[in-house]
Formats: sequence, C-alpha cells, structure tokens
Amino acid sequence: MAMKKFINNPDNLTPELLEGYCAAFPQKVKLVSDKIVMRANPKDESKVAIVTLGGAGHEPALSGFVGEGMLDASVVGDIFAAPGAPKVVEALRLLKRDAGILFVVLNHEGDVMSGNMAMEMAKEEGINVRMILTHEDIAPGADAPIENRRGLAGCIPLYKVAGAAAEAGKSLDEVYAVAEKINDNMATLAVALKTATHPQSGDAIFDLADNEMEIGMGQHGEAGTGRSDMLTADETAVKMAAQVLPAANAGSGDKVMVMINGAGATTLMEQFIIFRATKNYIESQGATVAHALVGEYLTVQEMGGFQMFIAKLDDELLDLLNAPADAVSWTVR
Amino acid sequence: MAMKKFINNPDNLTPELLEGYCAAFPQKVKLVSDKIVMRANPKDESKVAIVTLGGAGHEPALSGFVGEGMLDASVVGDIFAAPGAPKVVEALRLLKRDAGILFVVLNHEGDVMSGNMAMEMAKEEGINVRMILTHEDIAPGADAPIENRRGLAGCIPLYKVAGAAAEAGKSLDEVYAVAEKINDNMATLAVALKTATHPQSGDAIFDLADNEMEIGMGQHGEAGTGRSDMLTADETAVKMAAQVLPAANAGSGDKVMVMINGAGATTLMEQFIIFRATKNYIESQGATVAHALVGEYLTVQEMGGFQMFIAKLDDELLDLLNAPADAVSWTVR
Amino acid sequence: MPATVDYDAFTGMLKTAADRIITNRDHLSKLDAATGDGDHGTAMAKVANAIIATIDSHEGNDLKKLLKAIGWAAMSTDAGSTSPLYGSLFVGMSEAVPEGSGELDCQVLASVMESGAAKLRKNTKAEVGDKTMIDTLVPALAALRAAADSGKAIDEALSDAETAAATGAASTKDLKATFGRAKNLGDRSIGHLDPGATSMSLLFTGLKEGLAAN
Amino acid sequence: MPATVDYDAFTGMLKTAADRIITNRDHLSKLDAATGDGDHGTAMAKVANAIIATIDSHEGNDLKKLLKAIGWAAMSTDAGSTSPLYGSLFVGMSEAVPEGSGELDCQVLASVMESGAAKLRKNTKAEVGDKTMIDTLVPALAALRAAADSGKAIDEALSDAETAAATGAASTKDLKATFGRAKNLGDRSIGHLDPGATSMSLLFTGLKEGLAAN
Ligand SMILES: Nc1ncnc2c1ncn2[C@@H]1O[C@H](COP(=O)(O)OP(=O)(O)O)[C@@H](O)[C@H]1O
Ligand SMILES: Nc1ncnc2c1ncn2[C@@H]1O[C@H](COP(=O)(O)OP(=O)(O)O)[C@@H](O)[C@H]1O
Ligand SMILES: [Mg+2]
Ligand SMILES: [Mg+2]
Ligand SMILES: [Mg+2]
Ligand SMILES: [Mg+2]
Repeated sequence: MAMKKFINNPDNLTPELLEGYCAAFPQKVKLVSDKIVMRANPKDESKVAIVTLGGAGHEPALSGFVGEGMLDASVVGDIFAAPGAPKVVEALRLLKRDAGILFVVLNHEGDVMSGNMAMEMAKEEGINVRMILTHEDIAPGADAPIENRRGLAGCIPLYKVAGAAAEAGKSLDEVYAVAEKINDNMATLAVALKTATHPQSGDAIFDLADNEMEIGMGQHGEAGTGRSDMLTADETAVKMAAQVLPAANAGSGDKVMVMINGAGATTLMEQFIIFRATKNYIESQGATVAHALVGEYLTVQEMGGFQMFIAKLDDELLDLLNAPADAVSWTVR
Repeated sequence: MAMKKFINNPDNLTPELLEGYCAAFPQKVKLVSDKIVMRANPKDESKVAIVTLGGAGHEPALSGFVGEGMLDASVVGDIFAAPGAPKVVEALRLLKRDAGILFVVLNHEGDVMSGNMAMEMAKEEGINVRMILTHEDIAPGADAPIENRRGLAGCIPLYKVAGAAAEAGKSLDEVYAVAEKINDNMATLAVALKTATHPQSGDAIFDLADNEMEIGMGQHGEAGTGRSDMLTADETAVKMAAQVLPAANAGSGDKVMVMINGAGATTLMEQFIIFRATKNYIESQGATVAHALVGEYLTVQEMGGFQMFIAKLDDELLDLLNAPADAVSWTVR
Repeated sequence: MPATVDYDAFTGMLKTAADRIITNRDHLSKLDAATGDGDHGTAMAKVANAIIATIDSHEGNDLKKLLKAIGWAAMSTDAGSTSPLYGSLFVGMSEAVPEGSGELDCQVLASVMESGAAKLRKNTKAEVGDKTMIDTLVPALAALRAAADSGKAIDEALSDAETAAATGAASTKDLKATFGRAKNLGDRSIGHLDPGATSMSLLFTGLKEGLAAN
Repeated sequence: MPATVDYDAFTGMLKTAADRIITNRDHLSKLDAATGDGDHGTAMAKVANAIIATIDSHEGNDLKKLLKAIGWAAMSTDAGSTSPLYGSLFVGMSEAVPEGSGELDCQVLASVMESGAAKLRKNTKAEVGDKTMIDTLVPALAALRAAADSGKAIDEALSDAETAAATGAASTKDLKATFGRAKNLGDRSIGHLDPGATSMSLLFTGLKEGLAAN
C-alpha cells in the first residue's frame, strides 16, 4: 500500500522541508549550513541567545519557534532523530557571545547524548553556554526519576519565556532562572487515538484497536501507560487534567497556562472542545487559566491525539508569555 | 466502529467548540448570541466592518480570522452548514454603522441563499452593507460559470486585505474595490488523499482507493474532477501550480502570494515540501513569490490533502497583506 | 371530510409531515452521503423539529403569523441549503394566506403552496430535471392546482399531489445533478435518488396522512 | 595470519563490518519497530555509510586520525541515539591508538576497543542486563581481552569476541528494557531482540570476517 503522503525521496524529507520552510518565510528565518534554522534578523550580540536541538517530523516544532522573542537557532536532525553534536557546536559557534547562550534540550536519549557531547566540545572552545533539560512528561508518574520523563511540547512555552527574558536584556543567569522556573512548574500528558506513518519507513509507528486510546503515548509512538476504551472529550480531558494540574504544582488560587497541542490528525474543533472541558475542570479546582494555546505546536506526523500541558504561572512568567514575539508559529503583537 | 474523535454529544459540537475557542482567547474574541464570534475589542464605528458567514468543522476557519485588521464578526452555522439568515442579520445589526459593512460570502449554495436572504432583510432595515462572493475554485475549469466555482480558502487572504483597508480608514467603496481586486486575481485548487469522518454522522465523507488521490475535491467531500494514481509531492505541486498560476492571471514578471492550506491530516512537513516545489515552479515561469502562508487555515476535519492558492499581487495588496493583524490564526506584528 | 382546513387541521397536517421526516432521518442522510455531504437527514430533522416547536409554542390561531414564524425558525436551523429553501417556502406560504383568514379551501390551499414554492424558487435557478427538490415540488403543485381547479375535495387533491410528488422524486434517480453539492459528481450522480426530492415527497405524504388522521 | 593488523587490514575489517550492517538494514528497522521507533536500520546504515565514506576519502594511513574522523562523521549522521553512541565509540578508539603507530597487535587492539567502549559508556548508565547494545559490547570485549591476555592470535581473538557478542545479543530477547525508547514498553519489551545489541553483534561478525578476507 502506498504511503498517503505528499513526499518525494524519503531520504530527502528533512532538507526539502527545511528549504520549503525557510523559503516561505524569508523575512523571519534562514537556513544555515543545511540543518541550522536561524533568525533572518539576528538579535543584538549583547543579548543572551537561545538555541535548541531536535529531530524533524514534528512540524512546526522546533524550527517554527525561531524568531524575535523566542529561539535564535534550532539545530535539526533527521526525522525523529537528533542532530549530531558537530552540527550543534557549529550553531553554538555562530552564536558565540559574551552574554552567553541558553541551550534547551528535550529529554530523549539521542538528544541528550548529542547535547552533552556538544556541551563538552563547546566548553573546550570557550563558548559560554548553559544547558537546560526539559522533562515534563508525567506518563511514568509525576515523581518518576527525571531520566524517565520525556521532554514533550513544554519546551515551547519555555522557549517563549526564556526568549522574552533574553530579548529584554536579562543576563544568562537570569534567563536560566526564568527557564528553570517554568521547567519546575510544568507538566504534560499525551493521549493517542490513531497511529501515524513513519514517513521514511512507511510503517505505522504503533497500533491501537478501533475502540482504544492510549494515555501517556510518547512523541514517536513509544508506548504509554494506560490503554483504555475510548472516552468522550470531557471524560478524557478531566481524567488527564486531574493528573496534570497537580503535577504542575498548581491548585486552588493559582494562575495557570494551558496548552492543548494537537498531534496531527485531531482537529482543532476537537482541541477546542477538549480545552473547554480542561478549563472547566481547572476552574472547578479553584485555579484560573491566565494564558492559553490551542493548536498544533509539536506534532507526530498524522497521529490522532493531543498533549495537555499545564504550567503554574506567576506575574513574571505571565508577562513573558505576553511579551511580543515574531516566530512563524508563535506571534504576539 | 467508534469514531476516533474527542467529542461529546455530536449535536453539541458547534456550541462547545465555539465556547472553547472564545474561552481560550478572551483578549481577542467573544461569543455573542450563541453563534456570532466578534472581536473582543471592537473597532471604531467610523471604520468599515467586515463580516462573514459559514459552517463550522473547518477550524480555524472562519472564526479564527476575527480580530484587529481582519474580520469584525463571523456568523457560524453548524458543522458544514451555513447559519440561517436571521442570525446573520443579527450580526449585521450589531455592526450597523454609517461607514458600512463588507459582507463576505463563500460560494456554496446554502451560504449564498442565507447571504442573499440576509442582504434582503438588512436592506429593509436600512443597514449599509455590500456583499462580495468568493468563487476562486478552479476545479470545474478556470472559465466555468461562477455558480460552479466554489469559495475555498481564498476568502482568508481576502479578509486580510479588506480588513487592513478597513482598519486604515478606507470607505466601503474602497474596501470593496480592494476585495474585488484580489477576488478577481486569485485561484485555488484542492487535492485529497484520505477521507475525513463527518463528526456528526460518523461516516466517511468520501472514498478513495489506497493508491488514489483526487484533484479538485471540495471542502465537504464533494467530488473533484481528476482521480489519479498518487503522484510525488513535486509532481503534484507542478501539476496543480500549472493550472492555478495562470488562473490567477499571473505569469512572468508578476508577484504572487501562495498559500498551501493543509486539509487536516496532511502534515506541515509535507506542506513545506509542496510549497518548495510550488515556489520552484512559479519561479521557473518568471514570477516571484512575494508573500506566503503554509499551514492549516481552512480544514476539512482530518482529511488528507491540501489547497493550493495563488493570487496575483500589486503593491497595494502586498502592503495590505503585510499590515498588522491580530486574529488568533493570523497575527502580523 | 369538510371543504376547508382550519388552523387545527392545518397544524395537524404539518406535524404529521414533520414526523414523517424525523422518522426518515437516517435514510435521508444515507441518500445524501452518496451524492452530497451526508447531512440531509440531520438538516430536515432540524426543520421538522422547528415546525413542531413553533406550532407548539404559537399562541392564538392566526395561520398567516404561524407560517411566517415557522419560516423564520426553519431559516434559523443552520442546516445548509435546507434552511433557506424551507424557510422561504414557509415565509412565501404565509404571504398568500388571506389576512385574518381562519380556514383555507382547496383553491386557497393551492395558492398558498404556490406562493411558498415561488419564494423558495427565488433562491435557485434549478428547474425540473435538475435533480433537486424542484423535481418533486413542481409536479406536486401542478397536481394540486389541477385537482383544485377541477373541484376535487382537499383530501383527494392532496392525494393527487402526493402521487405526483412520489413520481417526481423517483424520477431523480436517472437524472444528472446540476445543482447542490451533487453537481460536483457530474455523471456519477446518475443512479442515486436526490435526497431533497425524497424529503419533499415525504412532506406531501405527511400532509395527506395528517389530514386523514384529523 | 600476521600478529598485527595494519591500516589497510583494519580499514578492510571496518568496511566489511559496515557492509554487514547495510545488508541488514531492513531487519534492524523491523526489530526496532517492535520496541522502539523503527529506524535503527536506517540509523546504522547511515553510520556504516559514514565509515565507508570516511575511509574512502581519508588521505595517508594514520589510524588514529582516521578513527577520529570516523567518530565525527558518525556523530554527524543525525541518527538518534546511534550517532552519539557510535561517534564516541570511534573517538574513544582513536584516543587509545598509540601516536604514529602503523600496526596494532592483539593487546593494543583490545585496548583500542576498550577505550572506545569506555567513551561510548560515558553517554549512558546502561549496564549488562538492561537490554541495549551494552549486552553485546561488554561480553565481546571481555572475550577479546581474555584471548589477547592468553596470547591468542588476532583472528582467534576476534572469533571469540564474535561468539560472545552473538550470545550477548541473543540474551536481550528475554530481558526487560530499561534504556532507550523500548523502556517505555516495560514488560511488553520482553520477547523481542534489542536492535542495538543485534547490530553491535553484526559489527563483530564483520570485523572477524573482514580480517579473514584480507
Ligand atoms: N440550488 C438548489 N436548488 C434546489 N434544491 C437544492 C439546491 N441545492 C440543494 N438542493 C436540495 O437540497 C438537497 C440537499 O440538502 P442538504 O443536504 O440539507 O444541504 P447541503 O447540500 O447544504 O448539505 C439536495 O438533495 C437538493 O434536493
Ligand atoms: N541509553 C542507551 N544506552 C545504551 N544503548 C542504547 C541507549 N539508548 C538506545 N540504545 C541502543 O540503541 C538502540 C536504538 O537505536 P536507534 O533506533 O538508532 O535510536 P533511537 O532510539 O534514537 O531511534 C537500542 O536498541 C539500544 O541498543
Ligand atoms: Mg447535504
Ligand atoms: Mg450540508
Ligand atoms: Mg530507533
Ligand atoms: Mg529514532
């Protein structure tokens, strides 16, 4: 059976998509050295730069968040595969500055290995860089060791607050502190309904029965923790929010950010319905939704499902979320 | 087999999604009288208002484009079904002003009937309103009678240029002229790869064989004109662009806008690859891409496929496209 | 059988017609799935429910006002082409009910239906043969008019109209659609009954049965 | 069989190992599909191609430089966990090649491999029994070291290493994964061979066969 995707040679997916992306938005992004997406108008050297790394196939993540007020560079690997450390070091070298670089890595083994190796090499070259690891997945339990907690779509709000702090001229320590604050107070849980096709192999990345859903599914089809019969939108939202809200250390009296992140084939219609139920649940717990995102931010090809992300906010984080930004996939006037 | 969607009662889809949408973005939109999405901060009464109508199930369209610099109100029907004329008149009444209202209707029979009836009633009430019909689908041929040419995603760039002109204080005649200019110089062609499930009936909205695609498919599963074996991304893009570019009256020496609008399950990765090939084709014809959108603007549930939209631009249209806007799904700083 | 229908009889006929539609909801949607977007049953059920709800909540027994209210309610059902088409059918019917009239005789009934049809047809260029509800409506009203003109009683006249409606609806099977969503199918629409023609035929069946039942 | 391997012999061994991997590309991806994300064959083929391309374009016959270049090329293959793990394996091997050395005897070969393994293991806390490539690498190097210490010839030593590697790879079938993407499966990972352990075993087979062929 033919793969029902619009592609050419499966080996060229990443270069072609990056070329298309940067050609579509030349006023915002440019492609450097094949796999590095950088801001078309670089920020001032006196400000901290924000860099991330990660595989392709999750569009718009991660490169959709390169832009004023967010990332300075995204280093792209191949489909679902981290870029090698040498390419990361190249990006760090391009952005080397006295103000320093915040380097955001999502907790997936390949990414972490490349990240660690790049850090080692960058330090040898005297590059001022600090690494922060996102690991907000609560599928293995909110108290599971960090190694077991994957980095999901939570990196994106983290880019936003760190990017805004950097744009405001904060020091590397201050930018790191802001990133750490949201990192320590955010949680994500994913649910899958329908599988996706790996665009290189053409295989389904997992199987689910016609009436099944799986809570805790990872971003590459890694198994989750709870297969069950399908629930309604409201039941699903409440079941998940009841775990995510406390895992973000939030409860009565707190202001939170909610992101409903569509995995690919789950419609925005459904995401709004899920958001509605999530907000109602959060309010029933005495907390308020002070910031929301609903849409496709980090996808898994055409997987059906979504990630529910919640972060506890204070005024500083809320202001940083509302600060101007001009990335292709997150623009704030 | 269960419908693989996160929904509650299928009869409540539209109210729930509208409630979720407006609750997620209260600083931008508000829900009035159940089915009217309006700007949270209305524009000055001295400026022309822009209103549209259309069915739900195409999220983010149409209500995602309500906001500063774009629509003042979107009147929503039910899934894939136009709102009734009384509701449209209600919206027109709310926005009644001496400066007048531009009323944008997409060419689908139900929409047009409601639109015409609403115009009749509005005129009886002395509301100053002009209607414009989008009909840029070229599936039945670029020269087919207007009745046969559906309004596809092209309404969205039209909202943008008309909205920007209105925001700039232009008169109703001037706003209408701008809308008419893009309307006369735009064309769209859709292609489908995979069907979608009607979220109320649970049925597939059409069938395609495992190796088939269909060029010209409509926004509700209405049949297109050309079923064929699947082509590569590049072949598909070139085949479509070769029809769309001339239908937008564009060729050598012209500046154009391109929108690749994902139908739902076609990934942004694929859309970037399609955009790349489209741009290459356009440049091979001596034209240049001066503005681009790539993403999901008007979807058909989880249908696989996309719409290719091209408009010929002059400097005025390009400036209006680049003017600030603050709708949820189209923000320009 | 009296020679006229009064408010109660007419609302009884309308409710029976609405029930007929609601009973056939899934059947109509299946027909629409073959050539359109699969929602015609949902759409017609909304209109039918609007008819019933408007009648149930209507105060007094002014048929002219009632039909106008049904028209507005039908238009507000957000049911694709169906809402404006049926909305204008009822608004148009209302326009031909003589001011203050309590009862309709067979001639007036035919005029009322013709006025509704004329308003409905302002929405569309579809003619007989285009595979739409027009293929049912036009012959049904021609039969109603012929019966009225030849002095038949209302029940006979409605029976003639029903027969003509059913024949008209059946004729759509072999036609090629040139209006509505089905037109996009072109020749592939041939062999399928038009859903809108089918529901319009159910309406005439319901009117006839509703009269008999009251 | 000489007591040492020189630059040509060693690159021949590496190329044979790379060929082995490439031939098993689909098999490795299938194994990964069962417990991970289905790309291990693609990943290892990229590393194998990087080995071959680096050897083919390398000038001179400095093994130390060559291995470092292979390490960097492997790291740059964008192949998930595989790139950094194999990248550091080769960089680590390079570090243990004596400066200016043209030939490796059995003892030095064992040290070179051990240095590579040590660098690789800096990336991961995985131990034997965790259902990863470590289950192959550790017993294979233990066998190589034992053979070298007992004075065996290089071909015999590599043969011992290959046998131990194969046994180690096979042992992963009954283990529960605690590292890599497969760990998310928990108990459901039991019953599947680990893809990384399998490819590492193919590498040892290739090294042995490559030596024999030259
Ligand atoms: N332009 C038209 N003129 C007359 N009848 C029409 C027209 N368009 C649609 N119809 C009728 O409406 C029916 C479809 O109704 P429905 O499915 O409710 O609307 P939609 O096509 O908006 O989904 C068709 O079968 C046809 O009989
Ligand atoms: N943390 C780790 N330590 C040791 N080996 C690992 C680790 N993670 C993965 N591996 C090995 O890599 C193999 C998977 O490789 P590959 O599929 O190429 O990478 P990815 O998991 O990034 O897709 C596993 O079978 C395992 O042997
Ligand atoms: Mg329909
Ligand atoms: Mg419809
Ligand atoms: Mg893998
Ligand atoms: Mg992988």
